[in-house]
Amino acid sequence: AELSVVSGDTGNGLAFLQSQLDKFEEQTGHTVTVVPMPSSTTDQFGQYRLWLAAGNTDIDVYTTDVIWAPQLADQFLDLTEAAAGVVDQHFPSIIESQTVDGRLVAVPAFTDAPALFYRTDLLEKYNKEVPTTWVEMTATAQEIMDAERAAGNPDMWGFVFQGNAYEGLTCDALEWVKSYGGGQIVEADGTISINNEQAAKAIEMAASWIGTISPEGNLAYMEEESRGVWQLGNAVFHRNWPYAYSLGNGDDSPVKGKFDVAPLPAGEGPDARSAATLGGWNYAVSKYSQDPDAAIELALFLASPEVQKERAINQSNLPTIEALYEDADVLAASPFMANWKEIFQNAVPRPSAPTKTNYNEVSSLFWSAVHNTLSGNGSASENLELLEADLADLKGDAW
Amino acid sequence: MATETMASPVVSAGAKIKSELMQQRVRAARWFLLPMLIALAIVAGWPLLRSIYFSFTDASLNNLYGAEWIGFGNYLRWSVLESGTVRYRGLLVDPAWWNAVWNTVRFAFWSVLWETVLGMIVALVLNAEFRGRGIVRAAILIPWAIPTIVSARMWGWMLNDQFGILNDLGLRLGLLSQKVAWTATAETAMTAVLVVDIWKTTPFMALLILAGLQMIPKDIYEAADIDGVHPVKQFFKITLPLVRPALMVAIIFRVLDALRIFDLIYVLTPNSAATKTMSVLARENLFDFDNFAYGSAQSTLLFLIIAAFTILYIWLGKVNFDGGDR
Amino acid sequence: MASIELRNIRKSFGIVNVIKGVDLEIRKGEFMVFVGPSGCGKSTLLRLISGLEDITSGEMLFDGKVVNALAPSKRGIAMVFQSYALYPHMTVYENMAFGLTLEKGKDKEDIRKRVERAADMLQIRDYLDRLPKQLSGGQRQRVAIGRAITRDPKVFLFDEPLSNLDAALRVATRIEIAKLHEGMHETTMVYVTHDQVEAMTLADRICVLRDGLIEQVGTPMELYEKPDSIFVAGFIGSPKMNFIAGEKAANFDCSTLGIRGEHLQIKDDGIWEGTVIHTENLGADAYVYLEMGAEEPVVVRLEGAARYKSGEVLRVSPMQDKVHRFDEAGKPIR
Amino acid sequence: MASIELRNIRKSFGIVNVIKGVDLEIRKGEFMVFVGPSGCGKSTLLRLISGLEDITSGEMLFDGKVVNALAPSKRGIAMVFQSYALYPHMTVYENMAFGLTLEKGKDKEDIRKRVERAADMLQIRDYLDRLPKQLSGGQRQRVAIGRAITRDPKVFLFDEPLSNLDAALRVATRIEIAKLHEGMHETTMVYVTHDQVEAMTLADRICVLRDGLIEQVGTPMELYEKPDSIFVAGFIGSPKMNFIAGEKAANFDCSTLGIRGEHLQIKDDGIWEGTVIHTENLGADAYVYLEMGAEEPVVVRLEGAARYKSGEVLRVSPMQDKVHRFDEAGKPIR
Amino acid sequence: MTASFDLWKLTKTALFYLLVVVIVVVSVFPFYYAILTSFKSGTDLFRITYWPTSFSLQNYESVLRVGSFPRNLLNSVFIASVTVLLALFLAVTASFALSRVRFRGRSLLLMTILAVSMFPQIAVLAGLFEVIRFLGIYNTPWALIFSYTIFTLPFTVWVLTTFMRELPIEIEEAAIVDGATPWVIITRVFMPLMWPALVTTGLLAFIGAWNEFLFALTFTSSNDTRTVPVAIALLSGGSQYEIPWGAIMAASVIVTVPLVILVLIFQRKIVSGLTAGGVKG
Ligand SMILES: Nc1ncnc2c1ncn2[C@@H]1O[C@H](COP(=O)(O)OP(=O)(O)OP(=O)(O)O)[C@@H](O)[C@H]1O
Ligand SMILES: Nc1ncnc2c1ncn2[C@@H]1O[C@H](COP(=O)(O)OP(=O)(O)OP(=O)(O)O)[C@@H](O)[C@H]1O
Ligand SMILES: [Mg+2]
Ligand SMILES: [Mg+2]
Repeated sequence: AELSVVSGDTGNGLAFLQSQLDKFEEQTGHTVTVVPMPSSTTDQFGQYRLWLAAGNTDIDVYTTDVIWAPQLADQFLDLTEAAAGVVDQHFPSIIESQTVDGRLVAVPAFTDAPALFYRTDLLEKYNKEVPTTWVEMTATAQEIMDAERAAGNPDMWGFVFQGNAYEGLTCDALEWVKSYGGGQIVEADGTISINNEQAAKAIEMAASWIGTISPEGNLAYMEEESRGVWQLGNAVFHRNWPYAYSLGNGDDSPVKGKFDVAPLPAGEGPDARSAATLGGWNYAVSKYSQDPDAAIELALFLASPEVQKERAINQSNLPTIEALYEDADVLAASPFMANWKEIFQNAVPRPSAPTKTNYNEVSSLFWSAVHNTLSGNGSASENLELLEADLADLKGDAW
Repeated sequence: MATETMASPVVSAGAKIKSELMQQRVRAARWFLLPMLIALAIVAGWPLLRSIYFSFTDASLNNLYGAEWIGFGNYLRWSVLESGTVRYRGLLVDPAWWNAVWNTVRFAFWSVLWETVLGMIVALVLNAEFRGRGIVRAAILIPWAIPTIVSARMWGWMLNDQFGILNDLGLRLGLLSQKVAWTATAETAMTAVLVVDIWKTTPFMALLILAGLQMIPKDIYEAADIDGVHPVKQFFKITLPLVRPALMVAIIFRVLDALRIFDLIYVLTPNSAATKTMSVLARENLFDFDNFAYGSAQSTLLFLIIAAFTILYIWLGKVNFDGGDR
Repeated sequence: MASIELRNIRKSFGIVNVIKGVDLEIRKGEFMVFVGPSGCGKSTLLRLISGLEDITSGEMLFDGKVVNALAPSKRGIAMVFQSYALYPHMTVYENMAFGLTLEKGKDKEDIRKRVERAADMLQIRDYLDRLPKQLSGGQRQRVAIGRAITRDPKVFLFDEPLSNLDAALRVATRIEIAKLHEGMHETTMVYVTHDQVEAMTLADRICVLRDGLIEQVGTPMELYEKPDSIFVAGFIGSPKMNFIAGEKAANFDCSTLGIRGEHLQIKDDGIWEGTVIHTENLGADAYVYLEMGAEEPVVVRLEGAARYKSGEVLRVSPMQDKVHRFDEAGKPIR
Repeated sequence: MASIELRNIRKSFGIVNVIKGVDLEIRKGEFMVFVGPSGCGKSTLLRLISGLEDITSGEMLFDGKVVNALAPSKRGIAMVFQSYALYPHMTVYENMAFGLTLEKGKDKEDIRKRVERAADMLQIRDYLDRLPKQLSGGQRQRVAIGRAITRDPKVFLFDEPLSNLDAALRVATRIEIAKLHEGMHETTMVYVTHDQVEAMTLADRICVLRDGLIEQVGTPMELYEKPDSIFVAGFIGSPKMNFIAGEKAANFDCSTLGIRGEHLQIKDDGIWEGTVIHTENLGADAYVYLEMGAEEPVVVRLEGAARYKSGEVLRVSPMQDKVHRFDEAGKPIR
Repeated sequence: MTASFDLWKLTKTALFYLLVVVIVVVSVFPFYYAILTSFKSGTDLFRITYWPTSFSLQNYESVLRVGSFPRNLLNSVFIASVTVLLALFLAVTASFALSRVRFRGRSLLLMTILAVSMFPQIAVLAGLFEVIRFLGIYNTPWALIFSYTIFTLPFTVWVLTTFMRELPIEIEEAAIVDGATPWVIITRVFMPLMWPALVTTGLLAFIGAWNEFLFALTFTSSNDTRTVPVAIALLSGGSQYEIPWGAIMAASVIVTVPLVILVLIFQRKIVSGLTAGGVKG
């Protein structure tokens, strides 16, 4: 059959995908074309929605972000049966995040979780430990920043993260809130939990960074901007996804060999822990596919251990199959993955499964509330209270 | 609407036979208009009606065809709480919407104002005779020629607080005392968007105004020179009134565009409440949130608001639709 | 070759009546000139004949056939516009050939011959490859006439073709047109002008229009010698006829006395007295303007040069048989 | 009131020399008319005086002061353009008042009076509220003149102000301008025309230009009676002077013989013979065009009406003392 | 020629050229910076420089070699050109009717056309998508050509109507007497006279179509049918979050250059007084 898979994969990723598809074609005799999409996830999501709404038969398999499958669940085929044999190999939390009302709407391809990047050279120079709590990090960052500035680098900052009002801020803020034991905005059972003291505390803490250890401009940073500051050597700490690791070690990078990663710091309080937002990508099959069986075959192939292993080796993508973290080949190619296993174990899913089609709006309300607090429009507790009311409105009787 | 009384022979034509010439012209006019109208009906009319229809339903993108008619519910609905207080919901009482309206209007006003002023200056410069005019004319179009998504990103890059060249330039020239996060802070976000938009669309204005300037006879400037009219006054008393028709059309289209502004803001400051415009909000509801009907209602209202503005503008500006002959 | 008949033609633009009921017959091969003051409807009438404007009521006949609804291009007319109306982007040749190329089945060679013949006739052969903007006004107007000629029309319409030309060219082109008419005496020509000299020199018959109505139709000499009204009398002839009202006219048993400048003689026993207010020497003749208590100064035309000073008092007499007498309604008393 | 002196003025547009060295003095209060064929540089010269065009070399003096670099508005001039140059978006009143409203401390009432006076003078009072596009060409040009008048200038510049007026109006306006000049005899007037009648009737002195150079300067009668060249002789006077070369001229001991139409008499014993090719009756006089073997037909001007038919053969004689003789260089033999 | 005059004149000229320079610098600077950036790679991108420091064509190479960028360029050229030709064709004929023929409801029609351009593109996206699939032109250049008329047509119609009104009526009448039909009048008499307006609007419409992103993204689904802006958005770094600035800038430079050349070619037409000489004056 002729299949097409739409993918927001980027440069090398696309080439990799193509190489795997070649294999698939060889194995099965199907032909597969890739429909590439811009890397902007909002663009992709909007397109998918439109295509699916219009019953576009041209696309068989979609590459979906972890948070999308629940929102598009109605338009995707249930893969539960088809994947019955392989589901067990994956991290259960990931499978859970792709399961809506008992239907498995997408199979995971790889996962993603952020880490705290820190400058080994600077910590060494000032004789500091890798911080394990936000408070420690703040203090260390402040101290090193001040010292470095005094030493003649006026552009030095303590910590950069993703502060723009967008999905990335939801990720960052979820980590703060969760690390302070403030829940995960909407709990798995659908209760709105965000308006609590710990959450407020976490966000207040982040707000205190702006203008002190983080630049004002951080409020507009997405991944690349923060990486820019970091990679120029102008930040002590940096929160980002694994991609920044290999880039930071690029040949022309000023921070090459001068940094390492650690789990994100923990908060303070009763349920304090380190938390990392769960990212990652999956494959879903359109219910408008004209050859659903072949399409499912393709999706499962792309999620298979073989492909995941190749992916881990070639692309440094984190596998969703636990076994692969012990695979010698994988660890030989990407030794840092060992670090990430720990990070990944602390991963928190965004509340897309419980909020279903409303997730994007929930997320938007959340990041707006956080962004407002960070920019000094109202205190965290005020904003969270409003947020709770808005979420309650949105929820109505049920999500 | 500025419908002029049409003192045309055709109006009084009832009694007499139309001449072959007039018939031929009217017939030709019909055939000339037909393809355009068909094209517009398909490309705009149908989708537009669909959107308006959806705004009265509870459609979502997951359930486009099973949508149910809910009347004005997306615009305004109310429920009486147990306590007896009436609770209004819907677009008309949505603060986010009105914030977007305000942002859009603010944006449209300032951008079009500046584009008109700067476009006029540029057009006047281009209208003068000087060496290298062609090169300048081409140079001026560059901003317009760069795809919006690219220029928005480019400016985002240049406006970046840490490695943006504009902050660096500002600091070097002593215009800034510290690096400013232009797109990040609510106070400057709108300014940043305006700067980029003005930079980008002034060439459009300039070119249309230039085309208008070229139609002004040169000799009346000589008459004005002799009358001792100062060049500045010449501009206001002569040039301006005479390019008005061209200017009005240019402004109309710019205003319409500005009121629908989408991609620039979507790329530059996608989620800042200080710059979120009606289109951006509508897109959010249509495609990001599961509120297709609500988004359609926003689009429809946006359409109505723009229409109201246009009619007001045409009415206030006394734009002449007619004036052709026969 | 066509005769044109206008039967109670009216034309209004919206509520403004511009042509208010015109009856006129233009004979085959005749050179008819419409004159009248600005805004009287000359151009409009011409455009009604051309078919460019719709007739509001009345009938227009070409060779006895009603053409009210016929398209201009089918009336066998050609038109020369005051503003040349050349196609700026076409060469002279293309301008002249344009109409022909639109007719189907025209032979290219044939077109070329016709254009060249017309170009020769008007001495614009050298300019055939030029664009209009590379020509002087006179040349442009000749091209416009040439364009009309190549169409070989039955009816030739001119709307003030000379008014943008300088004096010398105007005279020269006027003679061209007169020759043209002699050469194409089968072709009916209708010519609009406000210059009475053109009217006098070119016309077989002149039609004087006033405010949308015909004031008088006749040969130039008829109009000059026997004007049907003060209006015509004042319009035809240069300098303008002097009109004297009041007591002086009463002496001649009329309400207004009309007397042309060339029919006034300065002599010591002149019956009227006037003060010189201005003298114009044109070389061959001279005009003396006398203040005589009339509304306007009275003009006396003299042969040769006049050497009167302003303020000088002169006596003049009209030549007895050259006096025009008008009643209170402005009609002539004969 | 200003005298104007031009000292070896030259003007080139790019590489094209248009004015090739003009020396001229225009006296205070004088009415100077520039005439010459189209393209000879009349308008350019006027524009140099006005300051609208930069002088390439030479000196321009107003009242003895060099004004080469002075802005037009500071020269105390007013100008009427060939192409009206009215402000299309202003009413007639505004057009006329515009220059005045710019001067500070002008009383509104005063402005209104001045505009109305000018409007009355030019019979455009009824149109004061109209826009130029609602006026006919003639009316527009009168507005342009009115606009200049209201400025009350020291130097009044006209560029063919009458060329768009109809005959009657042209005469009337010509007289208005003449009166204007008499009424404002402190005001220097420079007037460009290619109509020699205007030149003859209006000018104190005429400056004949040819191809960027002055051909002759003098009073109208000087030019009419003693032209300095064939060119001037041919240019001044209407109808154009007849030029006869060859044997007939040789009989008069010259290379070219110039004789005006009014100086030719038709008589049976005329020394020359010619065939009538065309006759024009203007009412008071008539022109007879004779084919006489010369390059162009010879025009004979007669009083009254002429009743000759085309093809008729006539004999004519020049009046002996009215003959102009020119040598081969085109200079007069006196 | 007094000294003071020369000085003043000199200052004026100097100020004028200063203004020209400012205008040019402001318009071109971001583009210049884009060119500068396009020669950089890696961490260099984050460093502010005013002059070229390194010169590497690597970005251009990768843009032109990787993927189907040349093909996308061709698509864009084709789509934008056809869009402009179509829009101009429809608009010229329509504006003739709207500016030169009197008929009832003319201003209403103009208003309607204007109304079309009032609707946000976002809002017609879904409906348009249906129409395009219904017509069976999804994922072909025609889908874009067709959908672009929504913003090019109202604009060109309006502008051309304004301009056509200004053309002298006598020329049209001369053509009528010559036996020209409205079609002939438009094509052989008016079009040549409207060069400035045609080129100006054509250029603006061309750029509009050239730069359009949303429709191009939505109505095409393969690399071979996509246009340049989408292709630029598709340019990506090694991973999801990485933005390949160098490549994007290189691509932008590549897509802007043809437009600049286009402008240079047509700039004489943009300013041309062709009407001179046809009618008096
Ligand atoms: N299209 C039109 N709409 C309204 N009124 C018009 C139109 N055309 C002409 N008129 C009016 O009709 C009258 C006669 O105009 P017309 O052009 O026939 O005059 P004319 O005798 O040719 O004058 P002129 O000698 O100035 O050319 C004028 O008052 C003019 O304003
Ligand atoms: N701006 C200009 N650039 C180039 N050449 C010019 C310019 N203005 C005038 N000329 C040329 O200078 C010459 C004289 O022009 P000018 O307008 O002075 O003639 P004119 O005597 O006024 O003619 P007309 O009687 O036709 O008005 C002409 O050949 C004309 O082509
Ligand atoms: Mg007329
Ligand atoms: Mg001139």
